[in-house]
Amino acid sequence: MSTGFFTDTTLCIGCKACEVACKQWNELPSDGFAFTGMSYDNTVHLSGTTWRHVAFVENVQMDPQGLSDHWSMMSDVCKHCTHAGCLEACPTGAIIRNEFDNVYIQPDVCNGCGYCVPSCPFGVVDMIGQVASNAAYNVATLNQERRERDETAVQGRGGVAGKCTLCYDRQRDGFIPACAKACPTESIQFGDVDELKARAHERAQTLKERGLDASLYGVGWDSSVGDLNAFFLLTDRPERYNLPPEPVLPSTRQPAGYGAAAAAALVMFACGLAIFGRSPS
Amino acid sequence: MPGLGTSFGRGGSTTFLQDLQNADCILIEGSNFAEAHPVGFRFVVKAKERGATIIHVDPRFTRTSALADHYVPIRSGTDIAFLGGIINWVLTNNRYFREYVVAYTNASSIVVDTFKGTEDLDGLFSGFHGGDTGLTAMSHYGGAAQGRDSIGGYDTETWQFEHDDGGAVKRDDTLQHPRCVFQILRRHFSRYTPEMVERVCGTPQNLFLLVCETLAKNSGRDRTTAFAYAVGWTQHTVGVQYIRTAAILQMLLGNVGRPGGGVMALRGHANIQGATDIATLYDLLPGYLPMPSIERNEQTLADYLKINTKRTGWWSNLPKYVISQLKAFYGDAATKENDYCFDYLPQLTGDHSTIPTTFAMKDGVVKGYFVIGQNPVTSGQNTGLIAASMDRLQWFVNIDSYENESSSFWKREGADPTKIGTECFFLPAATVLEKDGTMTNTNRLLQFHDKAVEPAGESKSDLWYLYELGKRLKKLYAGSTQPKDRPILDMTWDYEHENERERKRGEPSASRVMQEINGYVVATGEQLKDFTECRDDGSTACGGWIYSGVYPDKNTNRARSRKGDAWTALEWGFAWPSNRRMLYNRASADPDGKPWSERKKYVWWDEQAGEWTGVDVPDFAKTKAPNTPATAGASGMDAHSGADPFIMQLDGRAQMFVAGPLKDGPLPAHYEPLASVIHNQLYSQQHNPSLKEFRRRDNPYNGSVNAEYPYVLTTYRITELSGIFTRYIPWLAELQPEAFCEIDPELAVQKGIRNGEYVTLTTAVGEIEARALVSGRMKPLRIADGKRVHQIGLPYLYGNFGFTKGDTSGDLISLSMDPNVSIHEAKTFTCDIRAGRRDRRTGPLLQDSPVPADEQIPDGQPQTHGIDQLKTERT
Amino acid sequence: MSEPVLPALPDEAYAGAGNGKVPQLNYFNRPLLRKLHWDERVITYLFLGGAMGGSGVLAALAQRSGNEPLTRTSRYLSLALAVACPAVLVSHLGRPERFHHMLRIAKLKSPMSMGAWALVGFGALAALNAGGQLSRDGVLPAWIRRLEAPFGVRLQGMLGAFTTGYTGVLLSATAVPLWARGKYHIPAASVCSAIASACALNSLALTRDRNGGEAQIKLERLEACASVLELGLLLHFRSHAGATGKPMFEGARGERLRTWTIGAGILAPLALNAISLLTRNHKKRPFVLRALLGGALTLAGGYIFRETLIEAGKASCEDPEQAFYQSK
Amino acid sequence: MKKARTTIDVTNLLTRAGEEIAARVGPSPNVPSARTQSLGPRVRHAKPVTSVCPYCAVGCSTLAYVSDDGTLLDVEGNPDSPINAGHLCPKGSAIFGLTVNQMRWTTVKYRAPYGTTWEDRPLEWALERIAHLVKETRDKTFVQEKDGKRVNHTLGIASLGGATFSIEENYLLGKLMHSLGVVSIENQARI
Repeated sequence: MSTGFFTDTTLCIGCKACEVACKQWNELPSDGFAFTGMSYDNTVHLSGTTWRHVAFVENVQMDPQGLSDHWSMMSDVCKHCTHAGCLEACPTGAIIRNEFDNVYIQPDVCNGCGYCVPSCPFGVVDMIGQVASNAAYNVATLNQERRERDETAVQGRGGVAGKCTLCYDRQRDGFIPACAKACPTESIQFGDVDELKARAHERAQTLKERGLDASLYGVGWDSSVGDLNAFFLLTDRPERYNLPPEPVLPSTRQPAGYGAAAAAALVMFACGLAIFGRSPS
Repeated sequence: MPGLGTSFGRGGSTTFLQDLQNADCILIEGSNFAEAHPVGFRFVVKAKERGATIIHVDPRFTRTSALADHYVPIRSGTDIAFLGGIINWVLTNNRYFREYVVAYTNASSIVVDTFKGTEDLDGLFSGFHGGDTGLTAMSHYGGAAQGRDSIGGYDTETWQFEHDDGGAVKRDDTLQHPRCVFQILRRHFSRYTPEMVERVCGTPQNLFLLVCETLAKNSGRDRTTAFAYAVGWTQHTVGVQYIRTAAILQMLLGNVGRPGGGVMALRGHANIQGATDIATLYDLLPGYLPMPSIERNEQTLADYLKINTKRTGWWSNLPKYVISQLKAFYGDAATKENDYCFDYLPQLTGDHSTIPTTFAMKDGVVKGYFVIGQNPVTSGQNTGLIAASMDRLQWFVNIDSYENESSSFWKREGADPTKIGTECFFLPAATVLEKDGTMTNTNRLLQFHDKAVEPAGESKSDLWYLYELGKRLKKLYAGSTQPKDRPILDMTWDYEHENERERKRGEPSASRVMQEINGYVVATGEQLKDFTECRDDGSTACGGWIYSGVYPDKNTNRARSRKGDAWTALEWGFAWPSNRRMLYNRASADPDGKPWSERKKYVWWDEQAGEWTGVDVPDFAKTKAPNTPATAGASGMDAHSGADPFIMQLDGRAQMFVAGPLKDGPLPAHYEPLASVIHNQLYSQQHNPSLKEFRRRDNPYNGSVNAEYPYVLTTYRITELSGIFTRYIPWLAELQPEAFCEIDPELAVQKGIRNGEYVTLTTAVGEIEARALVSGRMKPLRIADGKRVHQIGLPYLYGNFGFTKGDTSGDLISLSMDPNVSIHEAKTFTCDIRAGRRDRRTGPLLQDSPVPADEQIPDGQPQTHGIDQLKTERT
Repeated sequence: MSEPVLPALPDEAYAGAGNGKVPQLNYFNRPLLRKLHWDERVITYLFLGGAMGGSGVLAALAQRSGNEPLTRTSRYLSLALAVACPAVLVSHLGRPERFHHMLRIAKLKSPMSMGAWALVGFGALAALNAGGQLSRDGVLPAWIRRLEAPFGVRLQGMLGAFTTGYTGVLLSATAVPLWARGKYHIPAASVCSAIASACALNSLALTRDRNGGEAQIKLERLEACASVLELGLLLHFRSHAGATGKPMFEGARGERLRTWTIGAGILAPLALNAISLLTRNHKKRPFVLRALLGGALTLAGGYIFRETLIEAGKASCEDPEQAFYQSK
Repeated sequence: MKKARTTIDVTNLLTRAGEEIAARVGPSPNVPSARTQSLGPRVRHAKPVTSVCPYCAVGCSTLAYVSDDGTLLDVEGNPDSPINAGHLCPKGSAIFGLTVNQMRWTTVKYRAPYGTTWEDRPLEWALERIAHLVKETRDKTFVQEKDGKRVNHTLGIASLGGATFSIEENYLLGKLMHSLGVVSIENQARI
């Protein structure tokens, strides 16, 4: 069966429990302490060591009645695409599709070539910096020994690619992923993707009836990445949440690329043959 | 909690979190529910999914507002005007639940003819003499005393009901009598019109009326509305009256004691409720028994019982609880002959709450200070003063898990340690995972937590330290013959742990402590099944009667029971009293004992079985039939009929009009906060006349309507942080890395403030800096005479230790107190703001300056605010 | 009571707080894609790898035309570069000790995986052929010569051709808007630039060889063809890429590309070699200085081309709008 | 026989090799590592201990997973709880970091009057010193009578307790302080 997330932004209270629960379970360091002034969002973006990120989208008028005000929050995560750019790009086979149909980076295999980073059309995958060299306060709560023993996602000194594992290790024993478990309002729901999709369509319908402009992102859409195992219910344009409205699977450009290269190479050969000619002997 | 206590009888949330999902409408006011109690908020979301309407009334558009159906802006500090406006609307449009009001509240009770209200006295109630405030200790947590003495500058003689010869209160069930509470209410709130609400609160009328209509529409036989509040309502100089106003409104709408209704009090910390139930508050003994005080002349046990025992209602049982408690404290030493060691208890001589204590410390009265799991130097107010006061201590003991601003107050910016003579100790504390213990949640639910791991390093549980200290003191005093030392020597102190290993570590047994709180039969040592088994002859010992029943026998700790279900979950933990989840639930049935409606059935009278039944433990005598008449002239519970649900009260009814013991009036009236931007639009009395002040040079006030401080400032917590612990956890610190304040764009432009840059906030007490978060979520309001009010939001959670840093809002707040519970006013005051950072503190602050003897008040006692002369001011 | 009318506020008042009044295309105008962490080591590899592949191609051509001097230099250079390139690649890995994981699998869909295997194959053949050359030059025993086969040289040539092109495919098969846009141009241009660099490098190596003159002149001609084609591709890419091409063709980076890659790397050598290109005299050996200068300029241009490609790619990641609406 | 076995082995070997290669070569081979194959939650063999969240008063029930050697591995919500049904807020989700944290102080510290630093001291010494200070201050400041009325109290000592302080701790503190005659006993509950 394939498992995934249905993230319903209309239930999100922006508490960021998902971010913390994820870091706690996966033993991830903090990314540092910088005030951004971007509403309540100081995480800004998913990173190699931040696998859930809550976006805060303010739609507030200077209207004292506040009737038209919206402040929508959305917990972003790896989309676990049906056709994953990162997975196709990975030269070591570190990134695999596991038995739950999730896209998983094997931290013990990845050698940090970094090719998956530009290959993700959602800007999810990122390199994990040199964790050991981080200031101690970023890792105050982490267990150095476990990292050295390569028992954690951020192994030893890091230097590998990182992203949401959909708590592969937990799923193995039937535990649900940390973020979905923590989420107080069940804005993040985990389960069998088909069931989730059914639930999502139903939900979107009810919200439409309540006059909300609700749409599903990553379900039954025309995109080369296919449906997303982690999909979203949005009430605003995807761009407002920093989601690409029409993601493209990078590998779809390979035929063109190889073709052009071959053509150029042939031309070069031809010139070469013409110029150098065949040896008299 | 006197707000709830005086109105309904007990100082606890009337309902429980899970039940919010049954509400048809939830009004969240004075609380940022989603941010401060995210997991509790899931029941609000559930209710919303079931079609309930969620209303959030708040100065800021918060994450709670984001999920609410209606966000209603309000000027902070004006909730009484807002709720009073709704009360007025409900009364004038006859939208109240008449049967409920007549049967279950004291709306029909007739008040003595000498009573005069704010309508007659322009903001005062009859009996004001402006005298000294006297004690806070007026059993205000719904407790016992009949407050008829001079309190808070008021003489409450005239706040009484007329009684018939049988001693019962005179009533007029037609609610027509001009002096019945209902008519008094009408007159009292008549000037709280929608126009007035807009003038005072800045809430647009159409929004206000929308709220009124929604509440009324969702109350009655078949529908219920719940209110949820938190410290946004309590931390005011009229805090108690905020809650009173909400209580009165809920009585009128008939929502108390019914599913999906009630008043949900959201406590800020894990065991706030527990710490008031088993009080570590100067004026209370465990179980809401008042501390003896010389001001009420409670010199002997007899005096004490005479003053505090009520003739009718549940509090008629008080002697049993007091004597059982003394037996628990002093064991065999407590005998009938020596008044059960009553005179071992110290006597109160004034207000010894934390703020007066701070001044006493500053003036050198307090020499030694224990601070346990608390950080007054950031979470207090006028924190500069608190730190300066600690400079003058001889010794200071801090028990905590992390270095914090209080433990290291001598390291603070601008202070010179070599001039601070305090001897300081830091004892490492075990965290919640490293010790056994019980905590009482916001809806009175006791839950036991098991020790999971050994304490780190040398850390010990707080219980260990207290137990150890007690043992050592007993040793030190051993052999003393002085009477003053008897209490220590006679105090029972035997909590040896059952477990061998723990005993070796010297760890006391939390279970045995809880067993003592639950109570036992002295002779046999058997546990009490319930507080009904308490006796006043010394045959039972009971440390805290309200918790009795949690440990019915030595092997059952009901706080550990873990069988859950989706609603009342009676087998999950133990809720006081007697595992009742919803208080006053008798009111969920009509006077005849039938559910008000099928949809809202909860507890009802089962004719066949001849007992009360339902989904919860009835908060009523199980077999007392609804048609049982009240026995005239009877005492105790017999004075109540089978249709009187509020068993703690004298007359068994919810109190719209409180005949004492509140110190600022039997009814709520709107007064402006101590630091406000406008004059009181309702009365010429600007402030609560009974509020307590400390007029000293080290505690200056912004002053009312002072042009120097033109902006309203409110403080709050954000989801990601909660004081010192969280500031040390990288996962949380990175989510809110620096102190910030929220500013509306208009003000930002006026002041040349750019989003994300530093600003400096100033008040009379001090200045702090924070990052600016400019957002349209902060809305400038238009109030009286078109005046424009800008409100600034400031999270209070920051300090100099930990990973997320920043100045504490406490540096801005002058100390003042509500007259009833001595709580400070941190939720609304005024300030000025400018772009840029503050100067580094080098020299001493004004708080450090010693106060000349003539300015000092003995033992740090406060003064009553008194009558304002605004008539002359306003022209 | 009518609502208070609010003064119009300058946009900065809403900075940070996303306000309905200030239309924000996306999320606080933050980039959608993650920052590329590829540094000069990757650029160097792209450059050297191209030269290596080109040398392989030249080795095959030389073999076919029986041009002794070129055969020698091209084989030796191929081997030298086949050693250098993996070293550079490994050094840029986050976990260099795990470089061999590249050979855990062979993934047809991953240009990098294909490239890795091509590199291995090329290296092996380069060693073989260089070995043969060494034994022919009397450095190694004669029996080694038997290991080399004409087929081997041709295969090395083909793998070489692949390595000149796959890097371009590798780049264009990503979400980086600029690279995606150049899915035809970048791979083709990479091939040309690689051949040009290889010609320049071999020609430089031949300046010391007394009999290298003819080869040098032929190399100049091949280089000229490659350069002209590359120039055409770049110009067309510029017009084709439009706004997406900004990071590459505009500003300082565009300036750099014009001066070095086009000016110094393509036009200058063409001008320098113009005479000999136009005269049909094959025997006449070019002036050493001219050969050195032309070669150096071509190589510099080639390096700057790769550098611009990577750096512009990074910049292109920063632009959310481009990332949202990238071409299919 | 012997021969046969070897041949079997050889074919077996070859087929195995074949399979290996087939698995590792293709459009997008999917080869899990040994670690991945044996992957599982670190709490697989741990003992869950029920606890309560120490932050707000909602009273979320938590499960603390402890390994056999008594180390804390993980803390998460208790799914059986009627209150939180396994959910937790960010603070609750970080309880682990509250207990396991390099910044935590786990030794007894002492700062002498006019001192500029904390220094470690033995627990025994500190407790003895504190007990003496309490007695000394109490004896100095104890008042038996005020304006002819018995008061039996001392204003010389005050205590302030936090709100994560358990009920048992509140009870003992109250009992002890009242017996000492201390009246300035306060708690976060008021603050």
